[in-house]
Amino acid sequence: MNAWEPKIIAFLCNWCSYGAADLAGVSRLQYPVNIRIIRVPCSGRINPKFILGALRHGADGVWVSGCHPGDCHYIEGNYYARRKFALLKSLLEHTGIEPGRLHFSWISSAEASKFAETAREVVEAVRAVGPARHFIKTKPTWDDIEAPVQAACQVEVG
Amino acid sequence: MNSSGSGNPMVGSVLVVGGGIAGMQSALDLAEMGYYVYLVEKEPSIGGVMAQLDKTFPTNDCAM
Amino acid sequence: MHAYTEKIREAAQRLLTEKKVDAVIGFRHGTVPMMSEPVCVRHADQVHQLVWNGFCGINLANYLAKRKDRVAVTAKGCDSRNIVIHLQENQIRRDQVYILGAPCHGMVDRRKVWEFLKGREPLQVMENGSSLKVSGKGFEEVLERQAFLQDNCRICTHRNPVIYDELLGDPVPEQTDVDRYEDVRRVEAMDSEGRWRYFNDLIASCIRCYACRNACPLCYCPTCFVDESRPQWVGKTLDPTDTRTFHLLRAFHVAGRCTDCGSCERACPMSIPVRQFTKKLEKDVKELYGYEAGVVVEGRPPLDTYRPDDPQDFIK
Amino acid sequence: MSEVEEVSGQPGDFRVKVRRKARYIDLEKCTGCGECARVCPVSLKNDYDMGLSERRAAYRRYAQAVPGAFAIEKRGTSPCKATCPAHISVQGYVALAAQGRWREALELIKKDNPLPAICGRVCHHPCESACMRGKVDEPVAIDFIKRYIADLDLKAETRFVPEIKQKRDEKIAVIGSGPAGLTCAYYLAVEGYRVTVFEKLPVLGGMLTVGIPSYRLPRDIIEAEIQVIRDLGVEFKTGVEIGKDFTIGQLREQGYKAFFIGIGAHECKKLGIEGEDLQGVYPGVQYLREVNLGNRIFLGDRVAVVGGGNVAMDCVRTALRTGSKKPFIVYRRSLAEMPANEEEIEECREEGIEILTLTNPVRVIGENGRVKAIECVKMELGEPDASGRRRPVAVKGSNFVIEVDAVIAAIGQETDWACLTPECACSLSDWRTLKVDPVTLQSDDPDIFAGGDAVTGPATVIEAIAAGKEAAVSIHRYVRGEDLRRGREKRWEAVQNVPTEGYDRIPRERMPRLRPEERLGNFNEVQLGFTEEQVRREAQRCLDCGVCSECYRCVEACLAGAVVHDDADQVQELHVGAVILAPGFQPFDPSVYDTYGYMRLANVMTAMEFERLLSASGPTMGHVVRPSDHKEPKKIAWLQCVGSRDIHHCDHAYCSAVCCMYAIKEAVIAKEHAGRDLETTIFFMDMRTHGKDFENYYNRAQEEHGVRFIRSRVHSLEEVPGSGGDVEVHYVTEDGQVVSEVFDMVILSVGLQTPDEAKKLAERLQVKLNDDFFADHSSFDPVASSRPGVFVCGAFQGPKDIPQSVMEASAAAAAAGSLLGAARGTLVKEKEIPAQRNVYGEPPRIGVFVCHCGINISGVVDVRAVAEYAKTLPYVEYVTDNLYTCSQDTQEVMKKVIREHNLNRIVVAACTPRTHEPLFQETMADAGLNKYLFEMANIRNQDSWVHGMDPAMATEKAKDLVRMTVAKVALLEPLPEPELSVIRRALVVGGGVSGMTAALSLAAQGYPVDLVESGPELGGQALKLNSTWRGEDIQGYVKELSRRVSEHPQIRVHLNARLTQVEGFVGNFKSVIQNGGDPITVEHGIAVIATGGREYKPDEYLYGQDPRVLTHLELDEKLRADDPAIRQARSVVFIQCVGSREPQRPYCSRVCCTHTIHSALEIKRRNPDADVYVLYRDIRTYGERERIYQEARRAGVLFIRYSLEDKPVVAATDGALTVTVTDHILRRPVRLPADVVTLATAILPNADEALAQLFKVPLNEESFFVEAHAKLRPVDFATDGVFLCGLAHYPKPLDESIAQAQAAAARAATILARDRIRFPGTVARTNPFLCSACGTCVAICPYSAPRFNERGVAEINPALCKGCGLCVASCRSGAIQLQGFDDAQIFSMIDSL
Repeated sequence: MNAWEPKIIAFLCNWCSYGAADLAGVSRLQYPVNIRIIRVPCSGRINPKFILGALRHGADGVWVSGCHPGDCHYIEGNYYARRKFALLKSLLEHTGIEPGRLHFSWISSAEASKFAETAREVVEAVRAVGPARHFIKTKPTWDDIEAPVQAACQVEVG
Repeated sequence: MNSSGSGNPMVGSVLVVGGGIAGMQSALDLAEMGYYVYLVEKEPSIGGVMAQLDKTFPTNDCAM
Repeated sequence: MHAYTEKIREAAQRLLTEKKVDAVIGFRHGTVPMMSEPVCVRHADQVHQLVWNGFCGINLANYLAKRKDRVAVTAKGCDSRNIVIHLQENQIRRDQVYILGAPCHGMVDRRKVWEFLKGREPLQVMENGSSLKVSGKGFEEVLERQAFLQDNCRICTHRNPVIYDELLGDPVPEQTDVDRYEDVRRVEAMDSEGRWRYFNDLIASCIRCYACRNACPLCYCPTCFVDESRPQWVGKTLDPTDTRTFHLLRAFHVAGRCTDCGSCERACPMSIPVRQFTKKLEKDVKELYGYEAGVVVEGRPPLDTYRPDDPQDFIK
Repeated sequence: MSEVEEVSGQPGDFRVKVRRKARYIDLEKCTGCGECARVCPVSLKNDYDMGLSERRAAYRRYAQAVPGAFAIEKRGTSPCKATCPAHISVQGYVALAAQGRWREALELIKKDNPLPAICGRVCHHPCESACMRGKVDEPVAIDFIKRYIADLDLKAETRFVPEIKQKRDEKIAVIGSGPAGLTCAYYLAVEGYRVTVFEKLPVLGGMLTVGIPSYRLPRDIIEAEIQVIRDLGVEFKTGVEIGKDFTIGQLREQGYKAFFIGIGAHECKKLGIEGEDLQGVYPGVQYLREVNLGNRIFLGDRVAVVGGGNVAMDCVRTALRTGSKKPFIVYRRSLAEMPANEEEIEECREEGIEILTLTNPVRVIGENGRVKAIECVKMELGEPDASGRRRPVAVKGSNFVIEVDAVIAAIGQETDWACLTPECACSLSDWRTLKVDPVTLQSDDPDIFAGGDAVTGPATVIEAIAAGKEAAVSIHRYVRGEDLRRGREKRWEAVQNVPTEGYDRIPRERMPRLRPEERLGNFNEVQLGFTEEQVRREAQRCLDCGVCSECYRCVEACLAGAVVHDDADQVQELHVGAVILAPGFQPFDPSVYDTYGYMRLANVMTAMEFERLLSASGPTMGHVVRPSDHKEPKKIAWLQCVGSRDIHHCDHAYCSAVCCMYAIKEAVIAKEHAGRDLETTIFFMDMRTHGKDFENYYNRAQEEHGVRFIRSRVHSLEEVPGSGGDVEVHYVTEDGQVVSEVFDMVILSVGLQTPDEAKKLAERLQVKLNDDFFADHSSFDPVASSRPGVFVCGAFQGPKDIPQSVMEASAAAAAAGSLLGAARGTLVKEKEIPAQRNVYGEPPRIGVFVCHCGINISGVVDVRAVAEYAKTLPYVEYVTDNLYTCSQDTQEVMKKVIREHNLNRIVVAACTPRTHEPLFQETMADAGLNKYLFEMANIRNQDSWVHGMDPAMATEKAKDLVRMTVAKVALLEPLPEPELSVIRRALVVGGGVSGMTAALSLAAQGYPVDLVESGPELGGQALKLNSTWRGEDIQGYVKELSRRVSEHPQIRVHLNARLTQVEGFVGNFKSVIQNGGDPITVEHGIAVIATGGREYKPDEYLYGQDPRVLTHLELDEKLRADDPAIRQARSVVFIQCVGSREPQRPYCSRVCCTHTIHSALEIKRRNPDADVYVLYRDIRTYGERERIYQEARRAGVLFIRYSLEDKPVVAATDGALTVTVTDHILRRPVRLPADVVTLATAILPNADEALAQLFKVPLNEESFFVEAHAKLRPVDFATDGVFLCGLAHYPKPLDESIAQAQAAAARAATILARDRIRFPGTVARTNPFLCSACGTCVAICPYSAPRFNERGVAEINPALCKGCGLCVASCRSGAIQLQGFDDAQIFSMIDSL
């Protein structure tokens, strides 16, 4: 496989940041391919387990994005989430997860250019930190060398 | 303005002219109240002037 | 410290005879020196078992969650704060618990004494005033009590109970010149690689026995996240990632609720300083939201509330 | 795209005529992909961005527009296309030429004209005379542009040859290879017929070759165009004369199915004068044919060419080139009437050729059989003849003789009909032209068609081409036996209202020509053709008359086939019960103020334009830069009241109510965009922030954001020369100095006015407008217009902000609902869905549908590879890929596939679920599957569209997204949609005007109401008010209202009653009312809270210590009682903002300014010479209330402004009451004697902690109830089923309370109207065994959905849960799962990556 490409899992809130991603698409704003988006109803839905789960599965970076405080479709979801993220990021980085891996942002559904810009920023930040070294339980099958092998045996098993 | 008084039967539909914030809101309310609504808008899409706004006071959340 | 023992017995006697409470939870001498063990006295005649000494480190609030009966409980500063949290988190009603407040002088860490004795086995440990008389086969040592306190007690700023029905003694002066986060700052000073190794070594000896979880009054969930099976996202093995996942999430779940009572470290068979996880969060909660766990009954734990202008400079 | 034309009938039964304008795009088919806009060559100012950016003729207003389909703006057929006989899309190819898209331009031309190179040289270009550019300066040089396009194709290595549609074996004969014949052959060949062209002459081209000299039309050009026709398989036979060598009958036997006669008119008309047959007299066409066939005959020096058309021009200039020194023109009419092209006449002059006008030959004088001279006569112009040209009349006795060597007659041609042998039944007209059907060009013989000069008499090349094309269409239909005439009667009218002002003059490009001297003695082409730059510049001059140029590029680009260019307006007749008008407003156009230089200064813009600059979807993507030099502004000023509160420039006396607030908002948001160092200043007269939370917003803007507020109305703006566009603002400070300050930009806060179309609409619908052009209405029925059954709301009813507009919209809905209560639900159709298949226990059988979305996905992602890959994924049973998965027919296919393959999970890999999930879920429901067994993979918006530069990786990503989605869908469970019955009764708390109005409105809609009033009587605060600011009597109104409420059969009134207990939730409340007697329990579906407010009793300004110091209500009471103290008062002082806008009560009570001025006018009316003073901080008579502020000033009321720091002092010194205040103009304290002091005190809410607790609804710090959303749900609470209106929400005048009460009734009716409420399935559910009863979920849920049940563990009420998942993430015990997004599903997505 040629050079390593950062693998980033993004949790986007359906009403604002996912909408911004869609609008970035409609406006054809290009940003790197390294991001896989998982849609959740609200940033309040993002449980610390998911972020730990993503890191454990070998993601090089995790990006969580929701509505600007005050914009939340469910009125207060992002306010509570903000405190969770603050404490979780502090704890993870305190225990050795490199600061460039975990990213949080508020992006409204009209800010397509901010979405594309932030996407580039996150990918570059994770690229700068390098491939995931710590806290990995399982390797992602994402365009990895073994992926074809695993897929092959998958087929045999049927 | 009692409704059942006049002779001819009442028609259970309403015409809303204008697809701005006011038009949309009354159309939505009427539809949920059980009336058939015709919404007439001169532009190719609804949204009116509010769709042109970036943020709106007093909450500063996005108009879109 | 002995004065409390009389007071406790007298109060227990009174409360039991007047049927104010169905039981009194306190300490009695343990079977091993320096390890007082919790006891639940239901009849006036067993009141004599109750004692109070420098080895009552266990957090009795742990025995209050989900009780249906009315109990009296002796409570140090940290215990009382945990009772406040139980009230906030609907684990017990205020009218169900009669709190005997015990202004605390700090509890002795038995491991430090063992370490000092370098293998010699202490048969009897007597406390008087600020010194400890440790005697065993062929030896007798007098130790300066203050030097052998548990780490959390050494830097404790809430020695007096924050909530009580009756005080077992007049309040002790609070320690004000202590730096609670000196160790956290030392770890913060390391680079992230160093911190990773530091915590790796810290939990390397963890055997996943969950003693820390069981000793903590805050962990009253019927099924802990480590036992979740659908999906079983964190493994039960000693794999370092699974172990670290357990410690990270346990610390996160007590964020803004932990009163730093030290029960977890006290219970850990491998004497792992697990408080390094929780104290970092306690420092963050203090700095970010100016909140201390269990001090005000009306307050809500920090993660159960918000302020529109919470700090968010880490968010793009 | 529609407009109401007419409304007739009466309330409850209206007939409405609605004109649906043509959208030219089929709404059903368009998927909003935007390809049409990308290829559209026409760009124009985008009014969505207030003209700051450009958009295409095919456009969508903005990316998130709903409906998302595109539209094409087409005013009609542009004049050039309508005038052109062949109706070529002229504007189309000119627009394409402007962008250098030559190949597409050529293909467009060849759709209607196969000989562009020829036409580019010889066409008489009627399009140019019709060109609207002619009205601005000169017409666009269309013909020369066409020539350039055609010439490019001639020089290209591979010529454009259209592909043949479908090989056919019928043979068609074309007689005559002139422009008509060639064209007919070309189009028949494209259709696939085997065409043979028979040409009498040895050369092809007819008049083109033998008529027109080669210096105008070089032979190689004609040959090149014919070559294309040969490449299409057409066979040419020259030297074959039909009628002599073959007859049409013989051709019929040879199998020719149809004939086209295009033999032109090659016979010259005779001069019809004596001596015409002398030697040296040549018919014009013969002469040209001889010369063009190569025989350069020399006619001698002096040649007289008789005639004024193009043939005459050709003859005289050909004679010049064959050596004649002095050829000249003899023409009987004047220069203006000469039919020849101007540039031909011009070129003639350049070549020194003399043109004798108003001269006509009468006799040719000959000498021994050879012409020697001609006798001519002078002419003058008489009456116009049939052709409209004035008839030339000979002047008696003006004969004169001119020596000549030869005479050429070029006065018209005729056709030689030798080809018509007897077996043809065709007949000739009396001008010896063939008689054919004008539309189908079919002659009397069904298989013979004809066109060109042979039919019309001598005409132009383009007309012949047009005829050839039409004939081809007829022949094509004739051979296939179809009706010839259907759909061909199109009348081409040119579009009328084409704006021609505002364009600056650009001269027309000059065609480079050979110098006159280079032209002598040779036939080289005179016109050398435009250069590319010339063509592009010339093409830019086009005014895009039809807007859409009908270049049909969008038709090719749209794979969904959604473009319908012949779409037409339709007028529909609707039968409705009520009409609601909400046409909104248009911002005021400040160009009327020349002192603000709005049109002159680049950096002076309106607030709407600045709003677009701020928007992320705006012209600069939210990056604030100033128009003149794109510099980031450091200092911006806002000027308030532009187009409002001004009776000089724009007669808008009213205040537009919103500009102060939006100016502050723009200042604050601009700072957010541009960074802290941006300096923002607002110039204002009164800062009118009178809405809920508006005052806080104003204070925060001042204190936190540092917005500067200067109280001064700016007179004029000037540009600082050489500063790149800085604007200098001159203004007067409060202490009278004139100051000038320089800003980077100045924003004009423009007011609101009724749109012009709305004024016309109101006229058409007989709805009265007041003199501010807003809908006339009474304060007591604010949303009813002057015409019964027609209701109004929004800015059309009066200038207002969004929250007020939304309230009025719901109020209008209520008013319409009350009118049509009996007919509710009659026209609403309930869609019946097939029974749902139970999939429990079945292993997942997943169907994956991967979409191409035209080329939007497949253009980047290898869709087939993704589909193949999907087959390898676990539990996947069926995979396919579709061009458009969302199209109607694919939905039917999906339903069939679901049933056939017994699928129980569906994955669609296409666009975004935000827009298309409901559509696919409906399809699944129709196929009997639970709609929640569905998930979408977004491989368009979040993959192909954003990773265009890396297709390989984009395809890998698509595979990952599909794998993720399949992993999740396998774990999805069918979710029930819980239904709850609704108790169709209402409870209204509060018997003031708001409560009563809500109760009446609900009762009128048929819902019984329980009205709970804590006091002894109905009426509330209104009982203490005299009249509205418009002077309407409130006392009478309130009594009448109370009577109607107490007597209404459906309303049960409970006086002196309080609510003690409320249980249940939306649709199922059970409440206990306590009114002294035994408690009454009532069941109701909704509750309206209208607990109202009360007047603040102040403790300052000697209130309570001196009887002469009153509050407003006390003054009203005295006015009602006509208290002598008031009538004899010599001096009355009003003090504003008592208790309002102060630190401990930071809100504006909104009504006091209006009430003060209304009372002041009342006092002035009662005794005119009383002195009335108003001490104010800001006069906030917003909206149309501004008029009474003007009235007050005219009536002599004195207004003195004080500031919060220097409040007025009321003192009672030995019995006399005095008020001391610092006058803001004199800047010195003034002591006012006062017989009466009235304090405009604040309005406090009847805060009711208990009630708030009962319904679990929040109060803000000032104890006003907090609505769900300040703007979009102003009368709802976050907790469903509870609504809010009146003073309890925020202080407001009576008419706004009434509107809000009706709104609350409408919102409540949206729930009561249904007997069952269905809730989405994606709600949270607790597992009682895991719940540790810690109460976190109960504490944090904004909708109070989780509650402790009787077993002491948390339980979530599906009716209230909105599915946000906050509790799920906060639950440490993992006891709550969000259905549709539960932990297992999300982990499966993570682990599948």
